[in-house]
Amino acid sequence: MFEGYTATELGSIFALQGFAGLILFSVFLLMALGLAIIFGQMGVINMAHGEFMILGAYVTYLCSQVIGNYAPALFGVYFFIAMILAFFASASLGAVVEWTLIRHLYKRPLDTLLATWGLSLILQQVYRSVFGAREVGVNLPQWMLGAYRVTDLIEIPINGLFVMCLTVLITIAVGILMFRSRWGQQVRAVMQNRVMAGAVGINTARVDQMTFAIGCGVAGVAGSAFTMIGSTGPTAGQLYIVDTFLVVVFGGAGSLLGTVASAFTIAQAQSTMEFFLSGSMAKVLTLLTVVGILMLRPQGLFQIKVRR
Amino acid sequence: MDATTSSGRKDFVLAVEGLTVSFDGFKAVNDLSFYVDENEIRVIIGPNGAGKTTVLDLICGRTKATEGSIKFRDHELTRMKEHQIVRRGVGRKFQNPSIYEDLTVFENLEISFPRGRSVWGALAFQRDAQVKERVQEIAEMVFLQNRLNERAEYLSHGEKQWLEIGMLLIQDPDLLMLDEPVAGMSVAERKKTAELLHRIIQDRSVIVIEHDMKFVEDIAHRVTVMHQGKVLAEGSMEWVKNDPKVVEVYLGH
Amino acid sequence: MPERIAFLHRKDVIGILILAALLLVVFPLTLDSFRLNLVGKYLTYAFVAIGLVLCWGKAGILSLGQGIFFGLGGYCMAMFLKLEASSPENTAIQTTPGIPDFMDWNQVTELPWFWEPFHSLGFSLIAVILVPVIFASIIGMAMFKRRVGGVYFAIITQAIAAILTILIVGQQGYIGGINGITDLRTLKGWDIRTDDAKFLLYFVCCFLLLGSIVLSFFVQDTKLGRILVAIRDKEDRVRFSGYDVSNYKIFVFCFAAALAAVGGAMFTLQVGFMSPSFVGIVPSIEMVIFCAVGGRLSILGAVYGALLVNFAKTALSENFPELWLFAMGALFIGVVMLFPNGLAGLWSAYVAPRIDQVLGATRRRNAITPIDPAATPGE
Amino acid sequence: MTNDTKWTVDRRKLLAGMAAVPAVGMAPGFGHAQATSEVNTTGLAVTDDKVTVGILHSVTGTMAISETGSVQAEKLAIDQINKSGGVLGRQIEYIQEDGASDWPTFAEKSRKLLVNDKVAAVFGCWTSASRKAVLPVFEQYNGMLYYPTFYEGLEQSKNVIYTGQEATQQIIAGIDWIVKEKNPKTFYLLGSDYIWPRTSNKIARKHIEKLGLEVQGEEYFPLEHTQFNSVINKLKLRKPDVIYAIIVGGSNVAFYKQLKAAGIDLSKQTLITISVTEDEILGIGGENIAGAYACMKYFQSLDNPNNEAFVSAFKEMWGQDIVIGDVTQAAYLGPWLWKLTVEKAGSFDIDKVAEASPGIEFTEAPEGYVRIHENHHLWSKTRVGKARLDGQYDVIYETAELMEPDPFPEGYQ
Repeated sequence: MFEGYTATELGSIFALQGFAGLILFSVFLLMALGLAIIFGQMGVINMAHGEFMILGAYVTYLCSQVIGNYAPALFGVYFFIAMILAFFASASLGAVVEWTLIRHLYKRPLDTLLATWGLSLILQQVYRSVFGAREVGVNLPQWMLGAYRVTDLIEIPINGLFVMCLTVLITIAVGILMFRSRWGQQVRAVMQNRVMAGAVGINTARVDQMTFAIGCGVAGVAGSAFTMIGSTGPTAGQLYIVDTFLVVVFGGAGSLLGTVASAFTIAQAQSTMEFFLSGSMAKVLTLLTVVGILMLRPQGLFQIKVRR
Repeated sequence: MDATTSSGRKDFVLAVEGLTVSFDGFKAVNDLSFYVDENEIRVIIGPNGAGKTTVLDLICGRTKATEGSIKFRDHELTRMKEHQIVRRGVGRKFQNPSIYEDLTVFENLEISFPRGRSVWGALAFQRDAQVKERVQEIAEMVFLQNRLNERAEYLSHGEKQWLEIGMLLIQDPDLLMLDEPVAGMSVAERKKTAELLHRIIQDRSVIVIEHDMKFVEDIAHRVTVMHQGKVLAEGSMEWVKNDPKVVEVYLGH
Repeated sequence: MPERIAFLHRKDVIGILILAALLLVVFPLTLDSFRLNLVGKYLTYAFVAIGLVLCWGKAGILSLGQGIFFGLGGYCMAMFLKLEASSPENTAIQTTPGIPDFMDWNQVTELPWFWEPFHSLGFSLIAVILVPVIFASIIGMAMFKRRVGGVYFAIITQAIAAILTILIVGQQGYIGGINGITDLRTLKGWDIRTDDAKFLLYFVCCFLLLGSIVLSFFVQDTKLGRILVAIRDKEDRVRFSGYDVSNYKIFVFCFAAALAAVGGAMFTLQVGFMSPSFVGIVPSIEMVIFCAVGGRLSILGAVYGALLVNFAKTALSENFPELWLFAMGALFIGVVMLFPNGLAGLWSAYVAPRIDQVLGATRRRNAITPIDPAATPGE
Repeated sequence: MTNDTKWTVDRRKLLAGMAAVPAVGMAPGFGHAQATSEVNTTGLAVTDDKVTVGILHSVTGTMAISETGSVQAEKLAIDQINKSGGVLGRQIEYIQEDGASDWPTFAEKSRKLLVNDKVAAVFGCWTSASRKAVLPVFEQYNGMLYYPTFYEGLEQSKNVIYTGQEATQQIIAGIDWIVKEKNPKTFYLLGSDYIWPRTSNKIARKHIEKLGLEVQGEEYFPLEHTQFNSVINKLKLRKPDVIYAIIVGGSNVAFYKQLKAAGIDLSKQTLITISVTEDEILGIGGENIAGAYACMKYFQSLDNPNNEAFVSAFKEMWGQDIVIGDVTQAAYLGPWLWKLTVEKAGSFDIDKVAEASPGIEFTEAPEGYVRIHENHHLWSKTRVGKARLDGQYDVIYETAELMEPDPFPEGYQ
């Protein structure tokens, strides 16, 4: 398919395609980070992850409406306010959910799957009742639209850049939180040995709640960022759930580095296949490859080999 | 079979040679070799983290060896699956009682009865007189004859340990591996267990991991002391007790 | 009545008889043909729920992909019926008469090779069971031999359901795409769309279901059934008792798949079409909830669960469509949080003791040890 | 709504016994109405002063997004008809059922409406899959379905009136126009992966190739696909003169947002779609799609008195912010066409309605004059709109003649 193009054209296309892969990688990673915390660290199968993301998206929508109407001067930067609010909205909802549902189910991971699926149905209907069944359009400030022109052919989407930067920031933040902070230490202590952690004076209930809330909050930020590239509707959250879980599982649960690597691998594979094949087949092939590899290597890409 | 492995003497029940396993570079068991004779009671002792349980895991196939060989009656075990190893005649008791809490004591023992182990065999399995007699016999041996119809979760800790020992006995293994069989038991239970073990270790080879030195002295034919994944000393209890390296390891901790 | 009839306990026999009376007498006498057909449709989900009791409840393997097998079974049946409905006379207006209409719309001019054997009813009926079972055993082999279990198994089956949906939707020229295989008319010349046919199919469905229930009770009562529970409890112990655990898991997964497939085939017959919307994630998870509501450990409970949830779904969505998702969501959460053993658990905790009280002391003694095979060795 | 329905059912039972009584004893207002026994010989839910119809759309599930507008339009039309005296002097009552975006549920509910409720007509369905699921039910129980969505064609039934356009009506006029206007040489076809986009693209490709032009590529994406960067790169590489996009649902939003972000400016790059109505633009955002061309039979901005009245009535009933897309307008036609047909036939009987349908004209249609064809589709004009920043379309072209519906187009398959 490359006959008849000049070398510069081809070079540009490869650059663009590489960039498309990177954007997809950022999207996957951003979706998966919250779940990597909740599922990877806590072992809770949160099927409502997508709905927490959509909550973030709706918060962003509300912000754009309110600021657009009452403080148009701030419209250029409203997105940052929206993301912060999205984090807190999703995190608070997460904390409530943890307190009412999840904390009773830590010993029954498969049951968290069912309960959170129920939760996702309820949230969907709440969104539908509050915001209507139709999709809502989130207005973006002008500077976020369009592309940054590098050469005649190479144009880099600004929202893609934005998502990438955001992903890098949040990944680093989560990494520091999990592996450098005292809190992260406590989280890992609780996950490895709840009784012991409690015995040495860690408030395990609080750690659980915080962990879940932060995971949900990160999902909310992801949802907020995705208003730039996707749709915001009551059922939009369900679109993400299979991909998200596959990214986390493929990376090896419990390993943040694994999640990063897996998001990268899946994104590059999908983006390359999409370029050479039709969209549907690319998707099927990517999923099949991931499932196939998981069958051969069930522990995922990165999993510390441990004594059982 | 290559030349090195065929050097193992045939009359050993178990020959472990050059066994190594590493977890991400950490060698939990490092170039370990030892041999167990027919009808020998071997006790493995050593400080925590010495790799004792890992050795049992390796023998019964729960952990795959990185290097080395384990031969049971001249059959290489390292490449076999757990159930194949069991069918060869190796039985393993875990440190914590590992029984089926949702089933009755009778059913626990019945499942361990070595017949109908394939899927179709299990479908066609009949609870005939032979099974019932054998279960009854074993239950008496492990002091549970009156509790056959109770769900196993209602047993005390010691009774659960006995039940698991009973589940092994009903398999009638040639090599029995016991991981701390008296840990967490009351004094009375401990005494009864010692009695039980004395009876069941007749006419089979046994490997026991135990911390209770009095108990070890009582039963061991030979003792292997492990430290940091290696054999530190081996011989009679008397012999290892006086080995300065052993004293150093135990007292140094 | 004796304590046991073959492998069935007295209370199971009574339970099955009550269910049979409900399905075969009460419903047909009280419901009109429309509602009866609906019940028939719900019962097809009960097949799936029974399979999940064995697979998930007993053996602890949660599959979020039962829709795959329901769908495969349904598609096999639908392919046969579609070929019969696409006789050259019926499809004379097409560019290529004699092939299913959707193929004609997609410029497929020749019947694809994998459709050919579905001209035969015998082959199709065998395929209804065999295709899903083979598929399940491939998944099972790949996963259980590699010891993939628990959460990972659930997520991977879910992903497979997603893949299969995309595939079916994408292959519209060959299997009808998103519309599915519709407009099925006759079975060997017998019009399945009439009220009489639906009435008869309802009974066929009931008998197959009752047969499946009895078969499941049989499996549950063999040593295999107890090994499944043992695997759920302590998988390693089973392995170290000399069993190849993966084979047992593959067996029960295939068994559940076969039941789901029969359900799917009966669905196709009673509803008159099959579409990829049964293969996906959402229906697969709903099927799990039918099982959970009924009680994941109770075969009969699963049937009532499937009936009840679907009755509720129909009733609520007829009257309060907006409330339906709330109710369904609350049901999921409620079942998990408040009564994890579902209806069956509530029954044995609250209702059954009352009944025994009323019936007197002799019965109560029996009720104290309800599942106790060793007490009554099968003489 | 529930109470209404219950009441109607009870009332119907009550009145059923009186149906044989001649119309003499009826309320004076309805004195001119024909006797129920004459206009309803097949036992439909028609009484001396009421006729019951069904509305069958998804209010829950993924399709609720799209189907909401249709429900609103149908309710508006029924309300207007009732205010203007009803059908054959009878007020229309409706029973609304939820298809829940689930095709078997559609089949189940349509059976309920036809068998239990004996409705005289059903306005409903949106996706092809739901229509395919209910079609055998309508044929078996002899019901009447008014189906509003533009769709792929390849179907024709005595029991369905298709008030939206079939594919050739929508596609051919649009391509002819763009070829004349922009003189393109190359096209790139995109679509969601299911029957309507695939069939439509097939027709488009045949037509493009007939005109001697080139189709550079044709690609499909899973429904609900959200990542389009790779295909956008392909578009950048191939530089087609026209992008022909039939992407549906939430995917649309992602596609246009990413297209815009990748620097493809729709004021320079010609893009024509047949799947984006004003409804979809709400989610996409006007700034992301402004400049694109859409080809369909109705736009909210259509400038004629019928449409002005329709839009203001619609807004009055459902809120000032609401937008109206092509399908919503087509759904609005359903009850009116049914009323006109029933009155022409002088009967509610399905057979008579089906027979009387061809030739029915609706002159007050918001889209302008429409007429039912022999094949139960509508003769209608096709229009091209250019998307504006505010989410509306400027209508820049309309066919001079009504387009003939041709659900089984020769030479396009």
